[in-house]
Amino acid sequence: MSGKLNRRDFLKALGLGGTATLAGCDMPTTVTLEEGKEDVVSYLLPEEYVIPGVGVTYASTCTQCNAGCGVHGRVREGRVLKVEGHPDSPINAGKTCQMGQALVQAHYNPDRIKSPMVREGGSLVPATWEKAQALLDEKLGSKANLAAGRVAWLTGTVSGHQRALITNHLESVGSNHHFAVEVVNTNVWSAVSRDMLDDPQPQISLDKAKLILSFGADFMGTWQSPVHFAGQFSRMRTAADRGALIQVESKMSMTGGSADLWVAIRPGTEGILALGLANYLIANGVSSASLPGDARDKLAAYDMQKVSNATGVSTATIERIGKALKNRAPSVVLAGAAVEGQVNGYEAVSAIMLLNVMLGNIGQTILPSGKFPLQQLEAKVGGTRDLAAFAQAAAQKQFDVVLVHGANPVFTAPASLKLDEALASVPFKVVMTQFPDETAMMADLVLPVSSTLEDWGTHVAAYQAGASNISIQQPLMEPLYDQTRGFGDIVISMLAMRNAAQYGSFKDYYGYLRNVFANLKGAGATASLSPDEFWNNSLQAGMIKIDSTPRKHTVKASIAAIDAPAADANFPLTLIPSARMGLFDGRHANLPWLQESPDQIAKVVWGSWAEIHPSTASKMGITHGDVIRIESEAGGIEARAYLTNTVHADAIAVPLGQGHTEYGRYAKGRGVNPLKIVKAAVDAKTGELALFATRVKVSKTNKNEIILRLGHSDTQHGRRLVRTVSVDALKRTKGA
Amino acid sequence: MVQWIRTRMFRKYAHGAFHPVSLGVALILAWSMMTSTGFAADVQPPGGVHKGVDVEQPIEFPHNIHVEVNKINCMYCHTYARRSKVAGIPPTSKCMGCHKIIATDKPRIQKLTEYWQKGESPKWKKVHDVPDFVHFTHERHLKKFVFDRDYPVEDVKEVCAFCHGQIKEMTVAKKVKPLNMGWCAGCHEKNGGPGDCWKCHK
Amino acid sequence: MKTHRVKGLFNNFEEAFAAVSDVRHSKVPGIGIDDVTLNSPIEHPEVEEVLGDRPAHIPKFTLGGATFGLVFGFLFLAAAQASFLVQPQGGKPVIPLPSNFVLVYEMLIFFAVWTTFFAFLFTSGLFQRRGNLYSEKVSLDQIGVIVELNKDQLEPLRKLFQQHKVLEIREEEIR
Amino acid sequence: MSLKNVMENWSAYRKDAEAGGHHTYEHRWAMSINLDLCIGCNACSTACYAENNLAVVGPERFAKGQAMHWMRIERYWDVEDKEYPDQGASFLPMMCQQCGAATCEPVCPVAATYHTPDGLNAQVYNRCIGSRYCSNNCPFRVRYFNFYSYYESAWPEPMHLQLNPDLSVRDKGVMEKCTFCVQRIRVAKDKAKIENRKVKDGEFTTACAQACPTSAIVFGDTMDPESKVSMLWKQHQVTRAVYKQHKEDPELRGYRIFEELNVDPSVMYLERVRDTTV
Amino acid sequence: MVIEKDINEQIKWAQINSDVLRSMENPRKAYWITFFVCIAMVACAVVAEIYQYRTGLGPSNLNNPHMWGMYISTFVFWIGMSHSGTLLSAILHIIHADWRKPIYRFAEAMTTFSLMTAGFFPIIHLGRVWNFYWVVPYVSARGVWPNFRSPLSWDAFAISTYLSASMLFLFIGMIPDLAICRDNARGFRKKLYGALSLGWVGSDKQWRHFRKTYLLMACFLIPLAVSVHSIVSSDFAMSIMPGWHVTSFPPYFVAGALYSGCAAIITLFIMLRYFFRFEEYMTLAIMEKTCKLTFAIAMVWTYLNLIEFAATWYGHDVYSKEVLIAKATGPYAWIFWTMIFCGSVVPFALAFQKLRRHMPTMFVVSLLLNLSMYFERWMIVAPTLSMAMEPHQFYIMYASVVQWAIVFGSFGWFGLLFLVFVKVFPSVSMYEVKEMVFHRRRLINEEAAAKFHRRSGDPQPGAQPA
Repeated sequence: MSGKLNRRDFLKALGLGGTATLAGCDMPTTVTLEEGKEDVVSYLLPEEYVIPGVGVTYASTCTQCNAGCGVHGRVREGRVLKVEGHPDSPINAGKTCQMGQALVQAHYNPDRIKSPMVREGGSLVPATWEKAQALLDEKLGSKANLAAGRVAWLTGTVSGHQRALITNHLESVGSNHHFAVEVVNTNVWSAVSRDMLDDPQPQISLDKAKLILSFGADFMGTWQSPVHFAGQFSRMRTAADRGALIQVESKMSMTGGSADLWVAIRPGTEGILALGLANYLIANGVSSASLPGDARDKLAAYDMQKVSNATGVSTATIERIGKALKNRAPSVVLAGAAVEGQVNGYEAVSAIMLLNVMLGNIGQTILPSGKFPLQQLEAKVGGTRDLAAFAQAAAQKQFDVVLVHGANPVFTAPASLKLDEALASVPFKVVMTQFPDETAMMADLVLPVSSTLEDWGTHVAAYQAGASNISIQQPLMEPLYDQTRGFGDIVISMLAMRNAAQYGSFKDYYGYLRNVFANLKGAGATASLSPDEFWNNSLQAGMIKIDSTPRKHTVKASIAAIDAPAADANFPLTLIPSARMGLFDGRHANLPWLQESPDQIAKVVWGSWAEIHPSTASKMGITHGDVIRIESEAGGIEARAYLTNTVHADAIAVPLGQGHTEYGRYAKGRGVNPLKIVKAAVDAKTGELALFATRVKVSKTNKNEIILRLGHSDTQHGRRLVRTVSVDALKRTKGA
Repeated sequence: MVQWIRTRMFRKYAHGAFHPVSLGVALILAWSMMTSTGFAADVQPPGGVHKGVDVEQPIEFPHNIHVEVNKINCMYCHTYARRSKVAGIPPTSKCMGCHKIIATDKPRIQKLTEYWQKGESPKWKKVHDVPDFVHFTHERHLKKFVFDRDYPVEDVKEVCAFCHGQIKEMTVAKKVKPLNMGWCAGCHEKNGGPGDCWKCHK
Repeated sequence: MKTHRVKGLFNNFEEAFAAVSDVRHSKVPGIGIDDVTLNSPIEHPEVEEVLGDRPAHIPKFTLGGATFGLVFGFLFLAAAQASFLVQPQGGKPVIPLPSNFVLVYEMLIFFAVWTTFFAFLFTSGLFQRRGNLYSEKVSLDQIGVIVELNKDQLEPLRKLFQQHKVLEIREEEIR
Repeated sequence: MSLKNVMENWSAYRKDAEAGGHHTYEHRWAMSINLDLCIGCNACSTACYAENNLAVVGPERFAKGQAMHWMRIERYWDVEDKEYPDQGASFLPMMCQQCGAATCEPVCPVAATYHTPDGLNAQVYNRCIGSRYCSNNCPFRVRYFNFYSYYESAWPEPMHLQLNPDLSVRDKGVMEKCTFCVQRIRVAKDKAKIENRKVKDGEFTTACAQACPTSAIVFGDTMDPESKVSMLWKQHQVTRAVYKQHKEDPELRGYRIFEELNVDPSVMYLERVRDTTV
Repeated sequence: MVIEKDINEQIKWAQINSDVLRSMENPRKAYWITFFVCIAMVACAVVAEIYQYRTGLGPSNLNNPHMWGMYISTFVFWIGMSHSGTLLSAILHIIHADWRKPIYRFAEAMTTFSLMTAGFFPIIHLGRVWNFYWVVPYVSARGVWPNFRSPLSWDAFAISTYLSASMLFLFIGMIPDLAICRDNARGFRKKLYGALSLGWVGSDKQWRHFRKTYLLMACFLIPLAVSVHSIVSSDFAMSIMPGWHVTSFPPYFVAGALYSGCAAIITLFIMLRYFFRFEEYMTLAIMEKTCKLTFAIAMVWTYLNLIEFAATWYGHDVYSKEVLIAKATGPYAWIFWTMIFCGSVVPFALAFQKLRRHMPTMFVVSLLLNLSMYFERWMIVAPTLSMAMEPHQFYIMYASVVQWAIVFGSFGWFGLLFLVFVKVFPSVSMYEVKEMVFHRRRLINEEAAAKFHRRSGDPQPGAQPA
């Protein structure tokens, strides 16, 4: 009898009227006592722990970025109301960022795709799952005539069993083309770490540092694991000997907003400054023992004056940074996206890592990470190299079928890669997504996937904060829509088409996970538990601790010369397509909370703007709010000029996130996407796109528009709302 | 005395009852009558009547039979009352617990069984509804009036009757108490409930 | 009792006053000043002096109203404030005198003004029928002197009026 | 509405604000915000949107200045007229300060905003008639007015399912503001009462404090001397109900904004620290 | 110097009656045009208000720091305008300045009507208009009361008291005239005036009570008027906002109120005089007196303005000082300087007799004074809202069509009431002009005076007749 029950009805709210509204909506009402107006539906069969009116908390994992924070979802009457940080998660320790808070909004988003869509006669039309399955079966099933290597997966950063399934699926179709694309990444940093330290994701311990020197690393906003680093930063600030932050960048990032010393640097010259600092340190008695023998000679070329000329940072400031680095140990020197995104990004990051080596930070604040034992679950970290590689491969008609999930390459790829054309040329494109994004609109088959809060999954963060973990994502509520499927369920069904023997037995992804967890069990220190106990414990904890073998850092430092980017009279400025906590790379532009939440530094909401230094602007007669045209060799965009001295005079910064041509009511047709005009230069060593190396020119249009921003004053008008003390006073009061 | 005032002072001008002074006196009297009502006692269920409307329910649940004839405790079915702000409608499984065997020939039970076999719950209509901006919790009220007083739990229906009236006499529940703010506030004052707006308004 | 009422209409105000004055000085035996009423288009404080001490009790009502407003106002406010379910306090007194002074002041005036008004309505002999003797000329530019008298006094009064250049004499019998 | 009430309140007619008026505070919720830790990341304000059913007003209404963010992060620059700033910005999380002597309370014509026995500034939405006087008299300008009925526009189906049923969705014409997450307080107090105990420190916290990645926000009960927040207030020698702090050590960082107005805010900020020696 | 009589004392009483009654009949075409223009204005406001009622206050463009906008400044403007009637009527009555008599009636009507206009604004500006009665202290089963501490609930008390008192004052003062109307009307009008005149026959008893009542009313009305505008000022002064929390606000508001009222009186004076050919009654001499009075008040207002600026400037409240600077230099500077110019410089035109006697000039001057007074209210409300304490929330407000429509509509509403009034009620007090003429004539007529004094042998009041 109860077997017939739909679990949806079963958990359905006891009267959704619990949503409180105040006294009617439109007309004045004083009579609010209603008898027999509201429906109450009781549970058919109650779960023991479900009490109407009392919230229940479940553990899961946030998927808003790739940091893999553990979350607690508050569920009441069958719906998720709020997401909080998981207190026991080693990554975020009970905290969340704003993107994590908006996780529920991605789930309840009104623009979610509610049924599969099939391209018919040029346009996408809603279809049934049967039809979608049939189509999939036709193209990818056992009867499909697939030559080797003709299927490609295009995803974002993907890890855990989803990654394993993708790998398995590729195997089953005889291909190995898994492109993982991610615009906001730290791949160059990883490459340098791997080459210099033999550790692609070294653990960074900011809380032990007395000084952070960050070259454009927005480590509390977009870099690796922001919430984790924010927690560490907090501990560093509150330590008895308060650590300081020096931020060197061309455009102030959110992290730069907390800097004790903020240094504006000419775009693309961070590596030169790093070498100059190394030179200064050696000249001032810091041992160069850990460096190659010729280091001293190589570095000698970077004398103070030369570095100052190249970087635009005054010699006094360089000396100041050098002194701080010398006097405050341990320190940590970080490199961010702006350093990585250059044609010589690898060399620049190497130079920065060199500082860490020289200062003895390796082993103190930069620690070896654990080697994750389950390689098939490890994160497949996305990058922009794959973006270019895919565009190239697709353009050469290498693929018959492309499966896209968790990525929106049509939005993020620079126009010069011509990825959209390449993708269009692929005969069959399947996009598994929640939202009607740009890529989905190009698809031949759109499969609506469940939201994070409805789906199963396991995640292994690329940056393993603290200990190695598998984070578990579990459904916190029944799916909102009948016609959506979990991503895992879809892949399992596709695998079953090819390999019924192995995968046909799994009813769904849940069944698969139960099965694998039974095997996974031995991996942890929970060997004595029964499979069911282990499963339940894991769900409750939201994660499984994995014993990993620690790596060992072996330093292999090398020094390469770095040249400043060549000046170009036609394109005098450098474009900075900066990502920020919030809209991130644009994937959260459909969340109204994040649209209305201002940029942390510029405080702009709901649109695009171009940050330009007042001195540069005045040369061109640009005033605040003027619509300016920014042109590179690859194209042009128009945005409102925002005059600020938090951007270097040689740069113009246009934040990422807006400029969607699809993607639902909150994102569509709002602002511009600076990635579109990025010139497709690459970092020679890693093949990652040099996103921050595009030269642009700026011209005025005769329009002026209001820049929407939160707050109407940049100064306190002498009101002393925020008071500032020097660190000496802090020390005198013993940290209080 | 009023007559005296009238004759002495308004002999010539008495044009009926409408005098500023007599109006004022009447107001003051009315005022003092209003303000001097009530002294805190242990438990005084609030008075007040409300002429409730008959609510059409999917199944006319006979409260009287369950409560009065079968002597079933309110909290047997409304089981969430002591654990949550809402008392809750019993899950259909609970109804079927008995009615798989008992009274299966009655049309109402057959209707219920029909629902059960369809795998649905009846859409009950809410009778005792408070506005959405009101936070009312059964849990705290039961704690105060039943458990803290060591009131026999078997007789809990008498406590429920404070606000729900004599449900044992009704078939389909009907609102017989006003459940408006003045009524709530009066009881709070008598029984030492919180007088803080934010306790009940959200 | 008086059986007749006589009204003389005068154009010349001085003459009308003189006539009243004559009545007052008992030029016509048996008619006292209390039997005389004056109808006039404007206000004549001087004439009313001649008419003698005819009191207007309105200030007493006003005083009463004001006192009531004061006392009732304060009691009302204090009672309301003290019995308010929730005390909007924040470290401030339950019954804040300064703000209550303002309100009591307003209520004092409010009640004073309304009592004055009602007292005026009820004490000044409004809401009466105008009577047959009423002449619309009175609202224009003529002054009427109305005397209540017995039949035997009619003639001397007519004479007196005519002496003072009366324009018109109207008479009526009371019952 | 009884004579007794009149008499009792009369006898309590005048006690000075310093003694807490005629309140016997059961709890006194307060905050401490360490500005040195605030990185301006907006996690708190987004958490507030999620917890408190705040409406997203959209760009047009935002442009008019009709936004509804109970918690906003103000960003100031200390020195202008430099080529580049030589240090970061000044971030200031600003929300209702739950003043002890709140200026919004006495001006509300219908007493929709009042002081609770917990020391909070209550805003009773269903009593509010929308005269907006409270907002005008708020030095912090942290009261937000529902200029529209946002129910349909801000929560298109199925977003309304996310609405927190523990508090109302405010309709047009109603003032609203930060409540220190009173719905959480209410639940915690109810739970403590049912278990016959006092509310424990850290048992619950506000949405903003819970989200804050750097733990800059500390929330708690100052009537509980053991609570983290009262320790902080004590450590920084910030006392309530004064308009000028008399600290033994004047360099202690705790301060309250607009304290000199004698509004007695319940939020203590710790001064931002800048290490100018690097 | 032209020395001129306030009124021609030889004017016939019948003439007075007929002149005034003539003004009440047969509206001309211009009247109807104005009337329908007013109706159109009101209609605009009604449409705007219905829209605002259904949508919320959003369409009015009010915003977070600037919550009140033109609604409250217009409210203060109308409340202020209402004070002139009280001034002319009550104060001048008490000090026996009988030149008030020909012009006080319309001034009093202005009081009542501007109050009736002003009363709308606190209600319109509410977010939940339908609950406006919650500010009235009525006995409710919920046990809730208004907050008696709030200046807004004082407003409710003060405005209702003032409105009822001024309506009563207007009505009582009109009773003898209504009797005149009754005596000259026919048909429906006769019934109407008959009911309204309450059976007035002009007997000495009625006159005696009338005089007492009128005097008592006047006595109460003066402190009431002062208190009302003080209370309105306390809407601002009782707050802690810089630029509002000003000790001198009550007198400043009262002075401003009298000022704007007098200016409006001059405007209406000229209009009535022109349209109804009231040259005989609304004489240039009275005009001059009114102008002089206005000039005096203008100077008082200027003085109080300067005092306020000085006190702020030399005081230690930095926030107030900044608001003051913002007023003079900020986005509202042009309004501020227009206000100063029109309010303190333009009134010097009133100091010159030539100009005083030149009606077109006076008309323009009075309009400028009114403008200045409107700007003054705006300058009181707006800068503090826009630029108070929290720099993050410094923001100005641009009024939307809705707001403008409602503000315009209030002028239409006032005009409408006034237009109806002049046709339904005598806009010049007939009986008082008669009194004025009578007393003047008697004073210059030595013979009559002597004749009267001869009779001073009459017994003293209180003595019994012999």
